[in-house]
Amino acid sequence: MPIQDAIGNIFNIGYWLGTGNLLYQVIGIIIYIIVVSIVFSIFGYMMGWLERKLIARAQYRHGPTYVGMWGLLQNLADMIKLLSKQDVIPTNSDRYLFGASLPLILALSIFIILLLPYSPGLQGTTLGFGLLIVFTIISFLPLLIFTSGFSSGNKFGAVGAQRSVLILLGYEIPVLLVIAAIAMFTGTYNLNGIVNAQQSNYFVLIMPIGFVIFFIAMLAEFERPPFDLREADSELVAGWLTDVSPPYYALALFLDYARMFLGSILIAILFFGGWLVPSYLSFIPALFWIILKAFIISVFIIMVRATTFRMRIDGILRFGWIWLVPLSLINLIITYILFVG
Amino acid sequence: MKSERKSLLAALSKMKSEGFDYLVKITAIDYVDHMDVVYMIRSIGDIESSKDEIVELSLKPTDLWLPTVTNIFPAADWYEREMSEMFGIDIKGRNASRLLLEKWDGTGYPLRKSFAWDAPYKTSEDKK
Amino acid sequence: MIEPLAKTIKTTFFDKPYTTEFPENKEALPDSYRGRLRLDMDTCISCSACAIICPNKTITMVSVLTDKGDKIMPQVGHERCLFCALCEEVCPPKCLVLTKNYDYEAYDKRELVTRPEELE
Amino acid sequence: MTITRINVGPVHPSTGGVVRFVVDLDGDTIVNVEPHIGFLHRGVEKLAETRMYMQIPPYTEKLDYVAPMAYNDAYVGAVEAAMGIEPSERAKHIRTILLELQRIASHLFSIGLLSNDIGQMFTVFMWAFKDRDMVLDLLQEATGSRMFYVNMRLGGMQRDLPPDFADHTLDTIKYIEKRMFEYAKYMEKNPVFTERMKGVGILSREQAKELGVTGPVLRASGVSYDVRKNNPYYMYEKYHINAKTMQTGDNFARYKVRILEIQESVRIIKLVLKGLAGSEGKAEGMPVKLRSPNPVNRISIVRRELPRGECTMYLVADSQKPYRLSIRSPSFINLAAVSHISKGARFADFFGILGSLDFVIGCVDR
Repeated sequence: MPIQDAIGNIFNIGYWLGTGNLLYQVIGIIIYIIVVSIVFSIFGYMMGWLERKLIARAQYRHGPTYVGMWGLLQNLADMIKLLSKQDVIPTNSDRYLFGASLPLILALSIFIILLLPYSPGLQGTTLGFGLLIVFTIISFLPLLIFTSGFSSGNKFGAVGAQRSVLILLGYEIPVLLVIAAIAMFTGTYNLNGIVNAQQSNYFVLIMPIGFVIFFIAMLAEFERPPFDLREADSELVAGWLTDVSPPYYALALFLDYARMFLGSILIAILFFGGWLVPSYLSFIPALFWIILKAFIISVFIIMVRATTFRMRIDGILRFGWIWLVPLSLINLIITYILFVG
Repeated sequence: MKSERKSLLAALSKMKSEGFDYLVKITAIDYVDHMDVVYMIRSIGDIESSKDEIVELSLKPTDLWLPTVTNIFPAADWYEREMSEMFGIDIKGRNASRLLLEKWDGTGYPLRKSFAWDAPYKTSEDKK
Repeated sequence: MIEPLAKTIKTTFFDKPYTTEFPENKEALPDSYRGRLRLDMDTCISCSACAIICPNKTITMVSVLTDKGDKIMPQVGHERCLFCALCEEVCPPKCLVLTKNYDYEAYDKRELVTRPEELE
Repeated sequence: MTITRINVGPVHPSTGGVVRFVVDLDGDTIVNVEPHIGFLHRGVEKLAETRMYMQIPPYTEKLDYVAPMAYNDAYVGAVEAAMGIEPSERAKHIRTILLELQRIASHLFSIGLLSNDIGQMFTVFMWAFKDRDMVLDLLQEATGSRMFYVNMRLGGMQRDLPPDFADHTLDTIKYIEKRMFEYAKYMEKNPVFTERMKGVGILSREQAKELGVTGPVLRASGVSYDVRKNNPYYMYEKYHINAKTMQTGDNFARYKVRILEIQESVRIIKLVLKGLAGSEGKAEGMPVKLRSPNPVNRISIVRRELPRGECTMYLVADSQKPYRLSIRSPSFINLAAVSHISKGARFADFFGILGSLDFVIGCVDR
């Protein structure tokens, strides 16, 4: 497929110039990061709009209407407002830790973006153990949230930060067990390889229990409702963001939506075959399909947010350890017996 | 039902043992020459009937104190605190140090008739 | 969990919004609606009943020069009006009425103090 | 054991007004809660001593800004008792209908806020507000004002109901009856909701009586006391109300009692609407004048069941002004119980408890 090939190598300057020079590869990756980050920001932004609009509709409201067509620019206006406000650093805070946490989260999120494949060849860097790195980073983010909340010197922030780490304790193991099952089934940690292993069957059909566990655990990892305890707006005012100044708050809000889209893409890659579709649909470029799948998953996540109530921290841990950990073990064993062993 | 300060606790305990175990409200009325304190109590029976009873007593303006009834009716806690802040009736025998309503800059007891309610309000900053 | 989720999805994609988009669409108000006050200066008999009954001392009587000479008429401080319509009820010639007009705004609350001439 | 002291309020999303709680936590468990009230103290009892009788309703109804008409009625009822005026049959019918509509609106508000307090993204909140809005539309149609209806007059109403009010009311309450089943299904089928509500913030029957809580909070603890039933007034004398009780006394019971009470209100409104057409007498009461009639009773005590609980108005009458107006506000005493209820609960459940107690700060501080 020449089109796919061209899309895959669109940032590989060496490919176009006919040389394989390392310098050109590095420049290509940098351009790739910038372009993909911008595209990703647009999608993260769209997620923010979509969530406002859909939740408004779930509540018999109109949602944003006035700024731009269908209120598309409302979030941009809010963003500008937030960015134009004063940046205050509370005196009680550990100023360097506090200031550095949120930008670090942004940087790490971009790093995840770099590792994910979007269509054949369209990937920042191909690593044999990409899946492991992605989940290492995802598990690291709550620690940064913890430093941010704890160093803010606010009690609500500290409580939110502690809860964030507690959730990590409950939900890290099920996630790792599910991806272990996937890796065992495919025999690789390469994300490309995982997608290509779903040519005949999506993994959602092969391990439905694993999908449900992974979906719930992803909600917890990205702290979407019902696991949004670190923010818990009706209890902790804004949780770990209570003392964060408006510009950083804008960044945190944006990261929330971007991470939701990231999680959706990850679910699409691991369980819904990424860009793979039945052959009679493949005349549309692969990039479209992965984004469509991620979009549908995001809409579902938003619907979950509109429906559910917030769980309590002990309830979350009980649910994680009593249900998700044994179930993910069962999932691992079943996968081994049925498909591998 | 009329009562006196001396026999108040005994009267209320007796009422409570007769089934009047629900305190509705404690309030005071300043009649300038004396101050009335009203205890409204109620018996909520198991059969769906209820009786209301009022225990009144009057205090001299020079001698404003009452024993606490929180041992008999725990619900009396906030009413007594409110009454002591609003009327200046000293409630003896209770260990609440904090004001119920937040501290304010003025002086006097607002619900007494002698309180100058229409005097221009001054904040602590004005006084400085 | 499935049933509430289905209900949310149904509401989101199939039910119409209930809210009205304000400046373009306004809801129909009943005739008895209480909004900004209006004064008919020709029939006002300067009796001050409205100023006496007003619980918030919103209405003050100010002197106005009319065709029939100097008269006192109500001046309304809309910034602290409770819209209780007691003034409307006590007014003997029913010249002070509450209208359906509710959208008025000012940068300074002093601008909302309305002279009798402006009460219309 | 280290105690963390967290300051909730005066400005906090879930306290429902300006009130401050100092919460002492041992880990995640509440050791002690100290409520600080008085941020919204407006001295209505003192103001009432300086105003004429019919100037006071605009103030009393601002005590409880969620259910203003109920307070309005309690005050006007006290003045009527002081002056020995009895409202006409038709006025009683109208008052009963409007008060029950107000109760529906207030309970919807409370259910919506509760769902928000235990962490929903405003969905049930907005649904409840939409339905409440339909009820407020009815009240606006009847009184001319959306929120603060100064529509009670001595011996009747400010004006009669508009002609097609009965039909509109019937449509709306039928819709609300349907919605109540939807709400109950939507919330109780949600495992997170039941986990957060059941067995949390338990107030036993004996404690409830001792602490003097009132209204739905009292009935959720299994004490069957409702002023509308035990001391009936207006049309409750004719159409008997069932006091809805739950036995468990937890957050869930307090929420459920409100749902059941809305259904009960719908039933009563239907009954009263049938009787409205044939009711005798003039709906309009005495119009407000600069002089009111002189009271015949020096002291009058009037009990009314407000949406939040029982209100007792203790009115000492003077010739043109009240000499003393003492208000027993339901929110005040329900809030006083908060430190007992929330002892031993989780910090996250504290807000659920606050939501289920359903206090209005205006009513607490007076």
